[in-house]
Amino acid sequence: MANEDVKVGRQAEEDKGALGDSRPGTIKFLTGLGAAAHALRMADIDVASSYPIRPYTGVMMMLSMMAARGELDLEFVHGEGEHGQLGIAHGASSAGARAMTGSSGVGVVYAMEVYSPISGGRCPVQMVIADRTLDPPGDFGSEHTDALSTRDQGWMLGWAHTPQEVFDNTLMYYRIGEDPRVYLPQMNCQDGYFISHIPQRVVVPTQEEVNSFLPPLEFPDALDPLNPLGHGPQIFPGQGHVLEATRVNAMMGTFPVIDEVVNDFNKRFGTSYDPFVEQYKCSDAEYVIFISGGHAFTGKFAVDHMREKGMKIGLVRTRWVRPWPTDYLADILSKFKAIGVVETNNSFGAARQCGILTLEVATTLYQCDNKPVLTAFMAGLGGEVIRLDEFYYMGDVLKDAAAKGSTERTAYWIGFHNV
Amino acid sequence: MTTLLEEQVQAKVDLPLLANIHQAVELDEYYVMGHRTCAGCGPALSYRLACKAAGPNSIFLGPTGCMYVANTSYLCVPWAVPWMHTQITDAGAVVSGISAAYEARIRKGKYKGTFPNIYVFAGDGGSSDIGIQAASAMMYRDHDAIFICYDNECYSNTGIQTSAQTPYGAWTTFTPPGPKIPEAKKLFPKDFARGMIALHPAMQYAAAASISYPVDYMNKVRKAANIHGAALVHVHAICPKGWGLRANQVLLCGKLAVETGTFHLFEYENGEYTYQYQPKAFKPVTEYLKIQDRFAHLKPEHHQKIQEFINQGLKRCGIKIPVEAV
Amino acid sequence: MIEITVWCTGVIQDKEGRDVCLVLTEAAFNEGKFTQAFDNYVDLPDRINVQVRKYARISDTVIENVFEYENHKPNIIGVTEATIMKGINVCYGIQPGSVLVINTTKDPEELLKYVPAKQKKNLKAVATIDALGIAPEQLIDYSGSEGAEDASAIGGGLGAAMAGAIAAVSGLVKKESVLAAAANRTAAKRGYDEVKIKQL
Amino acid sequence: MKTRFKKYTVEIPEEMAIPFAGIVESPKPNGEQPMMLTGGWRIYRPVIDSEKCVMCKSCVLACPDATVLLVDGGNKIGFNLDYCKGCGLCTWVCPVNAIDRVPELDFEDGVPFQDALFLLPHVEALYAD
Repeated sequence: MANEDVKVGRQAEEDKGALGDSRPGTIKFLTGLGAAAHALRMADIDVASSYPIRPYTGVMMMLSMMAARGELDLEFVHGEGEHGQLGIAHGASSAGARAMTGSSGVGVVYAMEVYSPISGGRCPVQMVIADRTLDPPGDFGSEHTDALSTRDQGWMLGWAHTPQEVFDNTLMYYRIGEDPRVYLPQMNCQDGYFISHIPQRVVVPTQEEVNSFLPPLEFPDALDPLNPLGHGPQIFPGQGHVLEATRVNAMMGTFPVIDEVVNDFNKRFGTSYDPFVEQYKCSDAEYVIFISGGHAFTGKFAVDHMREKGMKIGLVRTRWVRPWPTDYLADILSKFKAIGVVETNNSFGAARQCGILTLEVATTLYQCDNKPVLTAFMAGLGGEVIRLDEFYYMGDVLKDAAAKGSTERTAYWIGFHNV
Repeated sequence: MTTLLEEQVQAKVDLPLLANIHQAVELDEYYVMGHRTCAGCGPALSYRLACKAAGPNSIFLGPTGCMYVANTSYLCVPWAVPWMHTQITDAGAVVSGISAAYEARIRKGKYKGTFPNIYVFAGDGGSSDIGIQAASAMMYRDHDAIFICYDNECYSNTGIQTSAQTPYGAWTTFTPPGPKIPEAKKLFPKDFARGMIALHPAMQYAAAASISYPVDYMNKVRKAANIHGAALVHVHAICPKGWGLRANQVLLCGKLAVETGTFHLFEYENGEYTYQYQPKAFKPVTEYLKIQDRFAHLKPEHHQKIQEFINQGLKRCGIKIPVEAV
Repeated sequence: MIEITVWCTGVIQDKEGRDVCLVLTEAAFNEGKFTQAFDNYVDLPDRINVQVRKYARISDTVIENVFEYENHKPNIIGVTEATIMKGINVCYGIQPGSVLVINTTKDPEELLKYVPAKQKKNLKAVATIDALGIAPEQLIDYSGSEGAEDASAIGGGLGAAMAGAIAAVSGLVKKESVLAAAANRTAAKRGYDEVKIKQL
Repeated sequence: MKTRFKKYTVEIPEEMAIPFAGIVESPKPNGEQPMMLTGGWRIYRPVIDSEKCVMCKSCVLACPDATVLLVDGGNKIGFNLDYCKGCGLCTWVCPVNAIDRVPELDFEDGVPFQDALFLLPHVEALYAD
C-alpha cells in the first residue's frame, strides 16, 4: 500500500490544487484509508473499534497492523457489529479516550441508534466513513446516501476529495471536535474506491508538528470515580427543547472554531484550505457545478477543459454538510446565473425528486435576492464513475440554463438524459 | 490485547468477601435514597446491594430499562459513583469502550488513578433479549468489567411486557390470557447465565444470585469485580408491579423461587458449577406461583407443565434433590 | 371548562383513579358535553405507591388545549388515598369555588389541615367518602396507563364510588348519568348517596 | 469570526439552562437525592419496638431505598422518613416482629410537604393565578 518514502523539501512547482498542495514533509503514496490511518496514528488515538465492511475496512487493517508493530499504543476493540462499534466508541470517549471508529454503507445505517446518544453526550468521537451504496442489492460502489442519512443526528459531517485532504481532515476534525467550545463527534467521509482505494501522493508532516497542532484530549466530564457524575438522566418533555437548543448552539458554534482551526492548519502546514467552501475558478464564472466529495477531483479537470473552450464555468465544493455553511454558500452561490448540484446520493420522493444536497442549496438560496437557476445532476449513483464527458454535459446544461434562465428538468439523470 | 498490564493488576485492590450481614451493613451506600422506583422494588434493592458491594472505585452503566427510567426521573441521579446511560441495545459495547479507554489511558500515563471496576446493570431485556449481542461480545472480548443482569422477568418500565426471561404461563401486557391462549405466555424462558457460560468458554467467573440472599449476592458481585476479565452476575430481582405482588412480598417471593428450584443460586468458577442452595427437598412450584397474580389464571395442568420444566432444569444441571409432591 | 384532577397511588389505584375520570367524562359526554380524560404522561410509568395524577376536562364548548400535559387550574380535586395529601399540595393551582373529594373514613374537617391557606380560600366544599369500604376490591390494569384501551370494565370499583361522590358534591353531572356510566352501578350510587360534605 | 452566525444560535434563559450534555452531579455517598423526595408515597409507616429488636440488621439490608439506618451510635434501628416509601419489607424480614406498620395519617409529622411533584420554572408559570 505505502510506497517507498521519499524525503523532499518544499516543492518548487505549484501543483494544481486538486493534486495536493506543495508543502514540506514526507511524501507517501497512500489511499484515502491509508491516509486516514496514518493521520490517526499521528493523532495518538487511544481506542479504535472495528467491524469489517468494504470499503472502509482497510483503515482498521492498518490500525491493527500499527498496534501489532508497536507504532501506535492502541486498544483495538473488535465490535460485534456497527451498532456495537459505535457503542464502544461512545464508552471510550465518555471515559476520556480519543476514540475512532468507521464504517461504510449498510454498516453506517445499522448503527443509526447510537449516533444521537454520542453527539448528545458531546463525545468527540471520529468516524472514518468510506461511502458505499445502500442495499439492495449488494453494491460496493460509492454513494453518499449512507453518511448523509445520518445528517440529522448531531454529528459534524464533511467530505474529502483527495487522500491528502483525508489525512489533513482527520487531524483538523479532531481538533475542531475536541475544542471546548464544541465537543462534537465528526464523520470524516471519503468516497469508497475513488478515494479509499486509489493511492495518491500524500505529504505526511512530522510527529512534532502534529503534536503541536493537536494537543491531547481533555474531556471535562469524563466518567471517573475520582469525580462522580451522572451521564444522561431522563429529562422532562418540557426540558427537551433546552437540550436540543444547546446541541444546536454547539453545532452552530463550530463555525468560528472551524475557521480558526483550518487557518491555523494552513499556517503550520503550508496548505491553503478554505475552512468551509472550495471555489475553483469561480471568480468570473457565470454558472457552477456544486459538489461534495471525491468527484470534485475529476470535476476540476473538466472545468479546466471547458474553460479552455471559453465556457464561464466554475466548481464549488463544500467541505462540510453538517454544519451547513449557509451564509458562506449564500454569498458564494447567489452571484451565479445557474447552479447544478452533483448529488451522488438519492432521496426517494424528495422535493423536485432531486437528492439531499439540492434541498440544502435551495434553502440556502431562498434568503438571497438573486436566485440562480438550480438543477440537480443525479450522478455517481451506485458508484458509477462520473466521467469528463458527463461533466461536459452538465456544463452544457448549465450554460444553456444561464442563458435561458430556466432548465427543462429539476433533476438530470446522468446516464439517461445525456445519452 | 485487552489484558491488564502487570502493574495495573498490582495497583488494583481486591474487594474482601463479607463474612456476615453485619459486615455488609457497615459498607457505605453508593445508591442513595431518592429515586422513583416502586415501593418494595426488587431491582432497586439489587442495585443498592451491588453498589454497596462495589464501593467507590466503580463506574456503573445503566442501559435503558426500569432502573434507568425510574432512577433518573428527572435530571437527577441516585448514584454516588459515576453512572452513564447507554442504549438498551449496547451496554456491553459501551462498557467495552470504557474498559478499553482505561486500559489505554493508564498505559499511556493519561490517567493517574487505578483501574476502576466497571459494571453494567442491565435488565433481562437489555441482557438476554435486545442486548444479548453486545453482552455476549463484551464477555467474548473479556473486557475487565462486570455484567450484572437484574432479572425481573419482564420489560417493566414500559408497563410489563414479555421478555426472553418471562416464564411460561406468566401474564404480561403482551401475553394476556384469554379463551384462545389460556396459559398467557406460551414460550419457556432463556437460561441466560448458563447460556453465556456455554457460549464463552474462556469466562472465568459467573454467578446467579437473588436479592433474598443479600450477603451471598454481594459476595458474588465482589468476586466478579475481583476477576481480571469479564464476569457475569445474574440476579433474580423480583418486580412487585409486574408479578402482581404486594410490596412486602418481594423477598418472600425471591426465597420461594429458590426454594422451589425455579431459580438456582450458583457460582461458576474454573469451569465448575457449585450450587449454594442445597435443601433436603425442593418445594412444589405451586407455592411460588400462587402468591403471584401474574400466574392467577393458570390451571393445574399449567402448574404441572411448569413443574416438569423445573424438574428438567434441575436434572440438566445435575441437581439430584427431590421435589416435594404437589 | 371544568378541570378535574384525581390523585391516586401508583399501580394500586392507578386504574381506579383513571376510572374516576373516565366515568365522569362518559357521564358528561352522554349529557352532550365535550370531554377529555387522560393520564399524566410525566408520571409514567407509575410505580407502586408513587403519587400519580389522572385528569378530566368537561366543557360546553370544544376543548382546544387537549395537548396540555397537565390541568394547571383545576376546579375539582379527587384524592383516592388520603395519605397523599400529607406529602403533596393536591389543591395547587385550584380556582375559586373548587371542591375537594377524598376517599377516607375520616370526616372532611380532619383532612382540611393538609390544604394550605392559599388554596383553602378557593375551596367551596370538601367532602369525604369511604370508597374503599364501598368497593374493597381494587382492580389493577396496566393497559390504560400505556395508552391502550382498558382491558377491564370502567368504573368497576372504588373509582365508581369516587365518581358518584364527585358528581354529588360538584353537581357536574346528573346522578343517573354517573350511574349509567359506571360498571358498578351500586358503588356509584352509594358514592353519590353516602358522601359527607362540608361546605366552606 | 463572522458575527452573523449568531443568528443561528439560540439564547437560553439562565433559569432554563441544563448542565453540559445533561450531565449532572452525583449525590454524596450515604447521602440522598433531594430532587426525588419519596416520603410522601408512604401509606404505612414502619415503627420499631427497640425492646423487641435483636439488632440482626436484616432490615437495614432489606430496604431498596436505604432508608433503614443505624442510629444512636449504631445501637438502634431508625428510619429516614423523608424517603421511606412504606413498602413493608423491613417488617417482613424482621425475625422477631419488632417492626410494626402504622397508618401514616396517625402521625402529625414525618412527611416533607411539596407543592408539586416536579415543578420547572416555565411550567410553574402555568399554575400561577
